[in-house]
Amino acid sequence: SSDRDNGDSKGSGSTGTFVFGAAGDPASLDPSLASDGESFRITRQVFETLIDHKSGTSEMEGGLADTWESNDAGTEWTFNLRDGVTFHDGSDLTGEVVCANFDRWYNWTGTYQNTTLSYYWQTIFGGFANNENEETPDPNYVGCTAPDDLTAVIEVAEPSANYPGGFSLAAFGIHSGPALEAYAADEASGEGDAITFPGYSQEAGTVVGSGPFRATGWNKGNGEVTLERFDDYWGDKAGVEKLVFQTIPEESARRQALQSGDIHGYDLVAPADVKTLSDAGFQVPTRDVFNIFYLAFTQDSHPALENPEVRTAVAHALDRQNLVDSQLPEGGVVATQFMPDTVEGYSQNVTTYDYDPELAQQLLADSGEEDLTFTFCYPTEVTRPYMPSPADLYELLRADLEAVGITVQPKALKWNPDYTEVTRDGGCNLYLLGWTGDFNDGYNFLGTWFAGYQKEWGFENQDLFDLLERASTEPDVDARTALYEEANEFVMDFLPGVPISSSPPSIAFSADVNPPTVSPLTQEKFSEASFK
Amino acid sequence: MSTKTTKIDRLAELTAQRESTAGASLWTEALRRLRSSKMALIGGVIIAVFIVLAIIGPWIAPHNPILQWRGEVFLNQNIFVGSRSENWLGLDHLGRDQFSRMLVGARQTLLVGIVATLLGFTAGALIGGLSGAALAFGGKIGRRIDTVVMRFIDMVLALPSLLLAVSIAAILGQSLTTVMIAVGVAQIPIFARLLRGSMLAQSNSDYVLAARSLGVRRRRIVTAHVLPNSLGPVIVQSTLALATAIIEAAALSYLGLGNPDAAQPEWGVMLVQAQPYFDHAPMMALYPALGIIITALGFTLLGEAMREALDPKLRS
Amino acid sequence: MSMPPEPPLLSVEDLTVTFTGRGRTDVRAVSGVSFDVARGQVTGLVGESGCGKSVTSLALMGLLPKKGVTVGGRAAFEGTDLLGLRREQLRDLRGSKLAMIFQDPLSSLNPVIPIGLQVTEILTRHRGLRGEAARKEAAALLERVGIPDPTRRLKEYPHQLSGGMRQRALIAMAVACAPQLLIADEPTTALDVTIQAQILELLKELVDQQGTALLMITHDMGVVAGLCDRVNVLYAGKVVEAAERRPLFAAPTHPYAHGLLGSIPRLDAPRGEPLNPIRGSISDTIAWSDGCAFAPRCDFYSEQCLNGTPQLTEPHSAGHQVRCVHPVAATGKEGADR
Amino acid sequence: MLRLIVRRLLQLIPTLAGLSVLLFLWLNRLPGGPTAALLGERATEADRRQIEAALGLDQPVLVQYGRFLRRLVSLDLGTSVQTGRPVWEEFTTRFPATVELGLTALLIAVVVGIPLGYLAAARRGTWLDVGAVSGSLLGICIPVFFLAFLLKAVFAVNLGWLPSVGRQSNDINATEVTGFRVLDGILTGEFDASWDAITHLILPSLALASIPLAIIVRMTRASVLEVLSEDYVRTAESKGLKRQVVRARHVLRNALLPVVTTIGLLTGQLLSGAVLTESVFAFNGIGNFLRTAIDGRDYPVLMGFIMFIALLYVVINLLVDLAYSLIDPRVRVH
Amino acid sequence: MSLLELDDVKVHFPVKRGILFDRTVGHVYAVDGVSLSVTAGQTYGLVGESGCGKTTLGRAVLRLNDITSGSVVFDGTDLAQLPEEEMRRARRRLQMVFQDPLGSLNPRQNIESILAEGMAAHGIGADRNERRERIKEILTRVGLPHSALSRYPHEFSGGQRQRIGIARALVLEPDVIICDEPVSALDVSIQAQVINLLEELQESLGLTYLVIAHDLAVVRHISDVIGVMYLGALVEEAPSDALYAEPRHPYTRALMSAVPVPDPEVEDRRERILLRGDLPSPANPPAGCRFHTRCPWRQPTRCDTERPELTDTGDGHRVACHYAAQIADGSLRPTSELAPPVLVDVEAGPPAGDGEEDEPAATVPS
Ligand SMILES: Nc1ncnc2c1ncn2[C@@H]1O[C@H](COP(=O)(O)OP(=O)(O)OP(=O)(O)O)[C@@H](O)[C@H]1O
Ligand SMILES: Nc1ncnc2c1ncn2[C@@H]1O[C@H](COP(=O)(O)OP(=O)(O)OP(=O)(O)O)[C@@H](O)[C@H]1O
Ligand SMILES: [Mg+2]
Ligand SMILES: [Mg+2]
Repeated sequence: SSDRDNGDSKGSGSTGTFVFGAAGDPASLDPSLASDGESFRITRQVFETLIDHKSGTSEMEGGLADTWESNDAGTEWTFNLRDGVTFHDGSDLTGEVVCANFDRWYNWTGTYQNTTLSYYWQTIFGGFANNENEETPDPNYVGCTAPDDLTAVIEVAEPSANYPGGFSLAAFGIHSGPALEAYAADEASGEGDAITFPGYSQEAGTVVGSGPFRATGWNKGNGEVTLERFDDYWGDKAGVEKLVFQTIPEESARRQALQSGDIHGYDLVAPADVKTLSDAGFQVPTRDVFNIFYLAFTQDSHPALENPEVRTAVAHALDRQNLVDSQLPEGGVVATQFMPDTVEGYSQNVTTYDYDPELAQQLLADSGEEDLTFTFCYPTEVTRPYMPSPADLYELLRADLEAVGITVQPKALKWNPDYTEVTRDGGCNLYLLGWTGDFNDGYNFLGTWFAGYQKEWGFENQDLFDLLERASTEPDVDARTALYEEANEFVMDFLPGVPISSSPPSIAFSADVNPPTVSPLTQEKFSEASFK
Repeated sequence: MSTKTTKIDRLAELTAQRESTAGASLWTEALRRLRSSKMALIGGVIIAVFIVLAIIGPWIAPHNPILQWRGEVFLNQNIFVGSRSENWLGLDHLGRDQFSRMLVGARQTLLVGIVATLLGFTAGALIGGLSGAALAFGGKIGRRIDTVVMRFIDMVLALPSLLLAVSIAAILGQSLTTVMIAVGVAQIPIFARLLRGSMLAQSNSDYVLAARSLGVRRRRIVTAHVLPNSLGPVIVQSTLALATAIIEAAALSYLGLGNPDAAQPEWGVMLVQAQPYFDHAPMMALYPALGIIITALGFTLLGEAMREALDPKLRS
Repeated sequence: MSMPPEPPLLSVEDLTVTFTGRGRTDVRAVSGVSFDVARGQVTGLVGESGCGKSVTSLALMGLLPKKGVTVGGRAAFEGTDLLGLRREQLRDLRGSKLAMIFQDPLSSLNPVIPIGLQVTEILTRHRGLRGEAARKEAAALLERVGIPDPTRRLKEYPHQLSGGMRQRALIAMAVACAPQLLIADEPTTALDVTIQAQILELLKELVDQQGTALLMITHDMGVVAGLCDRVNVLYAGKVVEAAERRPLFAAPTHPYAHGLLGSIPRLDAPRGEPLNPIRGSISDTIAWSDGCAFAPRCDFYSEQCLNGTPQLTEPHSAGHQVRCVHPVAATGKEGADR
Repeated sequence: MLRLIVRRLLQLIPTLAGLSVLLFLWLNRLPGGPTAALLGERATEADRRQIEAALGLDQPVLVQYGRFLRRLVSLDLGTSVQTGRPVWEEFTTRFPATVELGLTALLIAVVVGIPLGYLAAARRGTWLDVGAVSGSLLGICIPVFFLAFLLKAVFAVNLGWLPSVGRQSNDINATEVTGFRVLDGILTGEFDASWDAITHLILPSLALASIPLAIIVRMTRASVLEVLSEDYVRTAESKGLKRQVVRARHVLRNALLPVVTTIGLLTGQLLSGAVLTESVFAFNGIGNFLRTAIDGRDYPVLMGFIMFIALLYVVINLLVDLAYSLIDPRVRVH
Repeated sequence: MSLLELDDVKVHFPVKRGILFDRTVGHVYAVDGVSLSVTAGQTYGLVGESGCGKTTLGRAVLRLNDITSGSVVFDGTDLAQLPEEEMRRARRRLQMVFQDPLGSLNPRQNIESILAEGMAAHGIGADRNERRERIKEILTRVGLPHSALSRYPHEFSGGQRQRIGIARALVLEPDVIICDEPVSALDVSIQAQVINLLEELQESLGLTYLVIAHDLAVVRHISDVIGVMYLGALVEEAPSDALYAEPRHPYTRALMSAVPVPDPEVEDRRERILLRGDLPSPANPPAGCRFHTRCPWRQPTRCDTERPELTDTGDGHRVACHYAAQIADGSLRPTSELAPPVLVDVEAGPPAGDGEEDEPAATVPS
């Protein structure tokens, strides 16, 4: 039996150590320098953002700011800060501290301006006070003022669909004032062969947030980050004394570690393990879906793909229901558009493409494109929340395509960097990819793909590009939602790719813990966790 | 007179048994010893079965190895349909016939082993042979050439072979060919060293000296005398290398560099794919695992038996 | 010469050794060898390569492998049958009462252990000497066999000694416990003539001084002529002729022994005469049970030679035994050269 | 002796120089290049150019190699592309794990392998011999990763006796001194930490030991068989020595000589195995890291680590040779 | 008329050692100045202890070893100066028979192929059949059945293998055959067969032999002239009978007295001259007379410092000893050190010497 046979000694009451199995090491303990999920999972427990999400949903709620509002133009965002928030170093949260954070990011120079270090800043706020590289976008951030101790006003140049959602991104967690000063002593460097993260981001001690946990240790030899409960936390105190994130790269190793009682939980459970684990008494709560998995066409890589009939035929050829039923965990659904139904802007009226191989064959025959051969890329050695086992999913889709007479040339590539690079450069006719939303706004999905010409899609469709541009700059939420619905319908008629499914990324916990509420954004708050 | 002849006949008869082995070359002798070895017998039978399967497997496979029985396998409910009458060994996680995949996989596995070993053997023997020949008969320049080549081989040897294979696979991208090349290249240094060492030993032997004193040309001494006599250990090694190749190919698959084409199932890939389902479908992993282990064992047994048979020290 | 008055030290009777390998036909390496070794005397065992000399000596020492070998017959050593002893009993005898020296002095010494330890270990085993006492005794032994500067040599390794010295060291070990029987299996074959002469001289010395009986195994008739008191000539695993040294060389009676002596180039013989070789080679043989194993190479054979194993007879003089139905007539020394 | 060491160390220089050229050329052939790893999923061409310029990858190969050499000589190995941390630091944090794992595996292989090989030879043809030989052949034929998986399934998951991942339990607050966990615990007196580290070592080192163990068993067996037929063993027997003395002093000692050499050569094998074992057991060592470095085109790490490994390999084999010459007087230098 | 003439031939093997690159740190003086001449149709025998350079000298004649200096004049041409390819062709007329009959035959070649090898190399015989005829002829000559053609070396007995070795040399119709210990690996009874065969062949084919052996009796039996080698140099050379009748060099005397004779009468009467110690290492030969460290007649100073030349003492008897004449006429007696029971004083070495001569060739680190 795989029940835990021990653990009581370390796990009872609120004093134990909660160990969570992570798939990789974090890149940085300073969230503003990170862009990967493993880092954010950790920093989210240590830092808080102005805007937070309601536990278990993608709905925004007050974070460090109780409330917030913007002017009508959507260019001035006022945050009314929570009273009584102290940082781990004992300093208080004030409007000035918030501004100091934003100004720090805005005034970054040198290596910090590299996308490796400031990806999210550049995505949400554009460039810097002094752009050192002509490719860096113009800054959209204008400035921050603190009219009083508990207010911060952030001004941006242009309205954008990124606001206010962007303020909830883990990358913009607020650091304590003294910590910011300490950072300055330790600069990032970028000469030589690679970019070196600044020293403070590589060890616990300097970074200071206001979250329920303090970062107290990063043992690289063990691949462990240790967090400890922050007893002066303004909200509900954490349920466990110590929280450890232990890196276990292999998926089956994580499962075995949970089964053998070495860890108390891990993320990205393979679909096949969900039932095994829950049958064995483990807790496998299901998240709401907030992602999309799709088959993309790179239209200018193959003339036939520019033919809408061919694209339609492919859509009809795919037995997406079978894929969802057989390969995805409970809660997976067939996708009708490039957006899960939880996102504002989801349309009920998109064109749908049922599984109909005869029709597909018919369409192919009609289009005059017979004996089609496509290169079909898929990644190996990777598990994404939307794509639990790429090779297997590929195998199912390939069988479908071949069933309607399309010849498939498989191309398996390592996820990083080969796959991302090759697909981005338009090196495949067909490929598999997906996206998990950062926050609940349609642009975070549609805008990512269809805001302009991209080699990975290989098409020019000015109407679509304009539509999204309009939606992006529309400050009114309802109007924006309507535009997204329109865009979704447009996209599904145009069919630049076939959305396949949304699947709930599974997370598993041992029986003896009260797990945190799972979040569709995969933003679990581990302060909610405790031992039974 | 006549009585004397009969006596001689009688003597000839009595001493005749000794002559019966006339015309047996060293290889024939080795083969005879091999035949009486139990290890060789077991290994040989395993390999024979494996080779037959590899050759006829794809034809006798009852199903297309990529044909999916849809609606039978539901990962999220741990449903794997067991052995139904048409699927003797059950289905895999995508609903494909496990038995057919094992049969077709035998061929792929053998192919990887043979081609990789052939590659390692050929390239290694070429490098080792040239180096050995240069050292033994090339005078001063030859010694230099040998030094350089062997330093090079030593450098490669200092790298863990799996890392070498992994990086070659990374350069070439994933395919069956890649696996074969990666595994084969990683074996080059061993073959090169072995052949060179063996040639060096042979080139100091008396019969090489004898050939030189006959005025035989150097090239012929190398090709007709030194080389054939040096091949024994290399051939033994190649049998063992076949086993290693099969296992290394499996390791590459494990590291995600195996042949991704499902139409060419290979036991290593199958094993790796099956591992996640081990808890509720252990057979899915056990079949390919046993396939690999038994086959590798077959080659290892034969190789070891050959080593013993060819070892002059153990000759009776 | 006549038989020694007292009972022999070692009396080998009908010793047979058969190798039985898996999947191979049995090899009868020694088939019924009988001979005696008298106290204080040198007994020779001569014969060509492969005739069973080494196997005989190993069988006496109990050094043949356990598996795949069948040993038959008796070897009474001071009244006890060596072949019937348990292994542990044999171990007690070996090195103390029975000792042996081998042909190749280099490979017979453990290359990674200093000479000193290799000598002292036998002293520890059989004479209970340890530490300094053992070392002193070992040095004295080395000194006695003619190794100069023995204390230094004790610390050296076999490869640091020359061939002659290695053989001396081996002899020192063999005589460490003043054995009653010393078996020397071709002790000089690997050595040069000048060194051989030294070693033979040393062995003679030891026999004279200690009263040790020496069983000298060799293929060199010259060595036999100079050293042995009694000689046994072996052919294909059987003694074909046994005699005191002088009678044997004066009148070799078995055609094989006769032929052997005729085929050796002699330093003192007049030059220019062709040698008289024996036909064929030692592998041209028939089983003793069918007849005389030497028959295929013999100039004198007849149908009678093939009527079963010929018996040992004493056709010319007492104590001169010959296993032949057509013994060569005694013609004196000249006859042997013909 | 000193001469030999100096000589061998000097011979290293051309080897390492050659290796650096080889590595450099070879790594340059890897497609993608380090930039791709640095860039996120949605970076632009411009981002790439920027990074390439920052890293100096837009310069000619020769210039890049020159720079690499200069840094190598000054022992500055650069920074890992994947983690942004200095290569040297990455190496030192991970090296102890691999050494600990490798040594334990080697220890198991030696401590079990030599007696087993010896017994198999001494009892040639018995069931023990047959068992040891076929067991060791089997050990070579089981893919390491599968064996590791099975070991975990049985001992960690089913029986719950041993931990399945990592180097130490998370609730152990061990003081770090050398990075070698077992040693640290002993040095600081935190014996429970040592013990905990040992329990974490057992399964991975068993998996890793499978092949070396098999090799050592067969090596020892063959070597003992050969020594048993040596003349000097016969001499020892003829001296009437006790059987134990003959075995220990005359047989085993000589039989171990070739085994010692093999142990040196096994280091390469161990590193190969470590690549697999470390990832299965989430053991944070260099094997695991190297593998991700290859995937991620982490040039600086690859260069630095592989140079170290090569150095290590050569040094270990040098040590083995020295050990050999200590045991075998014949190769001693006067 | 001398067919083969060696003049001051030296073969020194470099001893290499070094930190990074191998340096030559010394030499093994394997052959150190040997001059001799072999008359056509005769047999020249070369004896000496193991390691004294016999094999090296034999190989030097065929240039299987590099010759350090000196000349090897064969039929008017100096082989030492010949370019590689011409030397290869010259080997047709100079052949060799080796000590180890099995080791010198390629185990994977059958007899026909072994014997045809040299013919192919020198373009003898137009085609396979012609060669085979010739091979059969030779096989008959050396007393092997024609059925041997398709058999392999390991299927023959030692004596037969040596016959094959001889046949291999004979097919090329050489003028000179160098026999390096042709019988020492054979049993006594077989040895005689091979010796007889060699003699027969010489008679019928008019061959010239250079026979190398350590067995003085064998050498004396077949040679017309004998050279005695000690530590890389000839110490005495004389017609066979003369050498036996009157050995003039102390080493030859000792050697002669050490050879056992299969005759108890002789053995019992014999007076032995036992030498002390072993052959010194050729890497570090003693100064002066090379034999002085073991010589019972050694005289102070001169023997230790001055190397005696090989000088003719009449009747083609050449000796390299300062005191050969005195020893011969009995005016010089062996020094007391030799006094018979030899047990104690085995190690060589004058009191002044360092006694390193017993050092066997040390294993040189690679
Ligand atoms: N282990 C063995 N297995 C099978 N046959 C053996 C074995 N040892 C010896 N023989 C055979 O026994 C016979 C006698 O061998 P032995 O070694 O006694 O000969 P020998 O007279 O000592 O010869 P040599 O002079 O060469 O030492 C040979 O024919 C040999 O082939
Ligand atoms: N290739 C070589 N390199 C270095 N030294 C050598 C080489 N060949 C021979 N020698 C040395 O030269 C000396 C003479 O050797 P050689 O083989 O000529 O002696 P030999 O008289 O034939 O002895 P044996 O009777 O043992 O055959 C020996 O000390 C030997 O170690
Ligand atoms: Mg013998
Ligand atoms: Mg020689």
